[in-house]
Amino acid sequence: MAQVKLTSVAEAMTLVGDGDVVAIQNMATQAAPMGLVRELIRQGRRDLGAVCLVGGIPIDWLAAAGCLNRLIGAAVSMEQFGLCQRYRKAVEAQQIRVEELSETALNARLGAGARNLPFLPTRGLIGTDLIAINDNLVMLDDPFGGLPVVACRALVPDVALIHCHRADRYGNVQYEPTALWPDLGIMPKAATRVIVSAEEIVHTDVLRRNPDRTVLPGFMVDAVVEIPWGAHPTSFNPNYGYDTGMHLAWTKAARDDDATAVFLERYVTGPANQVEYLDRVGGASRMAALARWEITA
Amino acid sequence: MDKVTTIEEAAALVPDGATVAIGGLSMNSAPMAMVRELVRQAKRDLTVVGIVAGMPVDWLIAGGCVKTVVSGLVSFEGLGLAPNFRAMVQAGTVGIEEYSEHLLICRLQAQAYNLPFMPTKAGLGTDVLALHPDTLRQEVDPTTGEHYVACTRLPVDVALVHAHAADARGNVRVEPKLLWMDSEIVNAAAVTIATVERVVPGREFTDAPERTTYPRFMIHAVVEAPYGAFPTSLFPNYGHRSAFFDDYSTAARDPQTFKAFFAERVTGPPTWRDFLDANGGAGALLDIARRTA
Amino acid sequence: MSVSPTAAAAPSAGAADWRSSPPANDYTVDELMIVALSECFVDGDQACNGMASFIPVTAFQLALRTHAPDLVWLAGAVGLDPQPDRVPASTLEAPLWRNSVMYVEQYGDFWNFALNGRWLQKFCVGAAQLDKFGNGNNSVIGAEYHKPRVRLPGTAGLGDMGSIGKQLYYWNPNHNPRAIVDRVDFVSCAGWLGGGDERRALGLAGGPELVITNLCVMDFEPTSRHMRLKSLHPGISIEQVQAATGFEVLVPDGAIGLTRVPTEHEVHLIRHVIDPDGMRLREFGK
Amino acid sequence: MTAPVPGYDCTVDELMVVTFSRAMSNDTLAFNGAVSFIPVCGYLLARRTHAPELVWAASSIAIDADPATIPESTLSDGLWGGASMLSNSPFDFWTYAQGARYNTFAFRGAQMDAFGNVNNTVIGPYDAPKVRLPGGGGMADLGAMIPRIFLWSSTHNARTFVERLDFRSGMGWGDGGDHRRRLGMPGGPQLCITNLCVFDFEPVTKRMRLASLHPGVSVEDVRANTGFEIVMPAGEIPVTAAPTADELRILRTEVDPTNARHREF
Repeated sequence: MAQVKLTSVAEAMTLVGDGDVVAIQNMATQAAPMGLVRELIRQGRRDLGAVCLVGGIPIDWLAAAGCLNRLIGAAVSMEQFGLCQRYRKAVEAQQIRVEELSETALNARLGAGARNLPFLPTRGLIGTDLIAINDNLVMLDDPFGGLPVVACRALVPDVALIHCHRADRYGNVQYEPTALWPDLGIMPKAATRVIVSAEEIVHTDVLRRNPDRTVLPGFMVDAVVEIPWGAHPTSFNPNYGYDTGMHLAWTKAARDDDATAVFLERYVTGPANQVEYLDRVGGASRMAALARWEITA
Repeated sequence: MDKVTTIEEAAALVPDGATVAIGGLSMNSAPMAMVRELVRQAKRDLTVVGIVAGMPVDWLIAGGCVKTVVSGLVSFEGLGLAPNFRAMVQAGTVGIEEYSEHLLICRLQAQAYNLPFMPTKAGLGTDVLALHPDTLRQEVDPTTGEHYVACTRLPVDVALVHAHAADARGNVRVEPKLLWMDSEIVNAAAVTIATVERVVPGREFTDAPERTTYPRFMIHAVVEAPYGAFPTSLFPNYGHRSAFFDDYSTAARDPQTFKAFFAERVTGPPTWRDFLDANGGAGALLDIARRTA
Repeated sequence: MSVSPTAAAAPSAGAADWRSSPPANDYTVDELMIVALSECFVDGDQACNGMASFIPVTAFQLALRTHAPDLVWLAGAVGLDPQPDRVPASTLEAPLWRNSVMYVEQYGDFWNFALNGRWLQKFCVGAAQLDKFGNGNNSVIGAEYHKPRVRLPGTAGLGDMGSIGKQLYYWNPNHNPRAIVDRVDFVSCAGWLGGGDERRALGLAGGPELVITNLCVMDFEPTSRHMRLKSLHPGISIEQVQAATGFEVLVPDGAIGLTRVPTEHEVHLIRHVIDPDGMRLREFGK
Repeated sequence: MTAPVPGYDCTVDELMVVTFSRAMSNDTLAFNGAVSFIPVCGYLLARRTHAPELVWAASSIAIDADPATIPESTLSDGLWGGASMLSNSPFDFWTYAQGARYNTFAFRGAQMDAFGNVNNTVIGPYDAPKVRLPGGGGMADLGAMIPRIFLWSSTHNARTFVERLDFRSGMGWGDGGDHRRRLGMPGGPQLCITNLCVFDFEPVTKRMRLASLHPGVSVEDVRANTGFEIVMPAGEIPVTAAPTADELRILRTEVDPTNARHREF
């Protein structure tokens, strides 16, 4: 058995330092560790590098709050809610530098980090402009004389942020039956530290009933915190859908600097805790609607 | 498209000379019913890939089916060495391409991912590398100076796996989830034959899609074979049959005794059910059942 | 605070018990080896076991019930923090993973954990042949690989674990000159290779730490990386070890210590709680 | 609402879906990415008409999904109903994609060129972009790996169809000719279906070639809205074939009753 990893969100996020590379679980409008991301912003971290497969609202909030100066990822978009505007502006103002990777290249860089290898190869990317802009991608001849590959340098994020359905206080992490995006499959294995928020902290015996659903062993996890509705306003299947109203309110506010500041104060830095946050975003009635996946506002 | 077929027809998908990869690990989850059928059909010159293998490889060798074994390990674990593997390799009758577990996994992954090679640090410093100048190369990363081993692709003609359930379209499920490395061989294989404990309605898959292990397009034939991993185990349904391993190893001390044993207990019974009856029948199945698992 | 439900669930597993328990009078050598191996695993370690590993599996559970309640154990490299009733007949099968917290997939999970370098840093190796520089052989006996005198099971995970930075702990219940040899016929498991800094020059971290046999405990001299006597089991002489070893045994200066004798509490745990069926004796051909 | 097609009993989105669907076959193994309503409708329609064995992994995750309606995101779990497998992305999906088990993918870019290469990364220089786009996601991989690539665009204009991409995020036929073959890549782009016309690719140069015009659209219309020179086929240019009543009924009532596909227009 492992050590107790259960702590408060404020304490957990002190594991992230200014300048760290932070891998953030996220898929456009899905499954982002928003409670952890809000706390990063509250604590005023600076010069962070974000790693994401497809980053959505967490990337835009971090960009809006001035926490990011670089991003490593395959795409940043809120899909049906459009581009992440604050992120986009910051990139266009050259405040955030983007290392754009393809998905196999991101998987390969993280996979090499996880496996302690200098690189992993992919046959993706070849023929695109992505290789020329990136020192971490190098064409490599096959020593056996076959086709060349793109060697993708190992990426070891300082921290990975993950949200899950349930965990025990030792940091064993369980997921409900749903799709597992690469974030969960590879990011935590590559990162130096792993911080997990869980909808619910349960007794270890609860996990022992379905050991096939445990996706991360406690020995890989450095801190675990309980944050119910911790992925809001992104969706967390099967518990709740993404919050259409919140995404639309953000995309509206993000057009204007003052409105952005007001929005961040009201929803991100203002609330003292998760209950206060949930009340500000619409309270019980909004939660009831999202639990029913009433997502087309 | 109905992929459910008989064990005889499925085995006919394996041509002489093929590279056949066998699922399971050591005493667990081996596709024994299908392996028995390959022996019965007297396949010849097979290259048999088993990452960590035991009884299935020994049956195929005893049946004269094998040209070369590609493996990290062949044994009966605590129940001893695999006798035919040992004898035939020592006699030079059967060839062995020995890899460490992860070197073999890397070769299979290179094939599955369509890459010329996969790198790993596994195997560095061992004598295994020198055995395979054509498939393993020790390289130095020019940026970091780190040593690694580049492993070439390992193409597999047919993968044989045993699982818990399949539907008629060929979706296959390992319960409660895949623990061993069968995916590595399925992904590297041109054709996969799955034997399963039960063929079930497709509804059982669509009701719990997160539990599907192989999608239908990866599976070419499905054969229903209850207790199809016997005498190896199938977690969580049943354990391995120690008595069979003991009888087998005892018989193998003498070639004539073994020949009779192999005919009577393994190849002779006409059907898989007859095989189970010849090897302890109901009592054996109750012995290995995990009724409270 | 650090509390382990595994330890809490074990009867009379309080810290005071194992520390204050007197040396046992009737211990056997299997128990002595288990206790010695158990001491190598401490809180903060992750341990996993492979096949036919009765001594390591018993040692891990002993450590969990005594000095290392926070030890993480991946039973059969599959079941995380299991609660087995007893040591079963196979160390690679389901009864060993009873009540696990997680089933770790070999595909996707296990090898990523093992290769990473931060987890599973210690690994127990049982090999048919072991040489003076801690290289292991589980492939062939005989000078020619393709014309072996004895074909052994094969390299399997040993060929990986020796190369990927693990600290290696060898156990061998049958210390004899054919098993502990000058040079292995085939390096299936990379130890200190040819000795000295040869292993480090290849960029390999970790390496052999200890060898625990039925006669003694040996470590490796830090410069030459030559196997060296560390402690003798009670009743065993240096001469007996030398006679059972295929090379000249390196003996440190000064008096050779005795391997610690199991306590009554440890013997009780091994015999009656962890392995009541005596599966560990299978490793001694019993 | 999307524009009615003159002389056909359908709108242009429906004509695009039906045209896409007819390019699918029983041996199609397909998946989809973000904002891919036309391909998703196309796969579902093909499966309900001439290609019942077609494999489609919704959002690249949910194999053989059969959603009652199409949600507002084609990457979301609302699309996964009825699936027989939820494949995980790193170990299942990328194995099937890299191993070319999946043979069909449809993508589009903010910019596309005559060889079917796409840009979804930046407008302007990479380091000082005029517009930062979402990023190519898996395009850079899938362009190199998938043998049957389909392109589509609901906004056929000269800003989208450009002579030169600002950034190549996804590989089509590359520089044309045998470029893909030289790089060891299978197949390549097959068709590009737009709101004005259908392009195929001239077999030698691999440049976009006008294959058919939608009713009411002239060659001049297409030329005026395309930033590169279009290869013209020999002989008369056909009109894009009309959907059948069955196809339209199935599309409207079974595949996409809530008109999610209109989000692309």
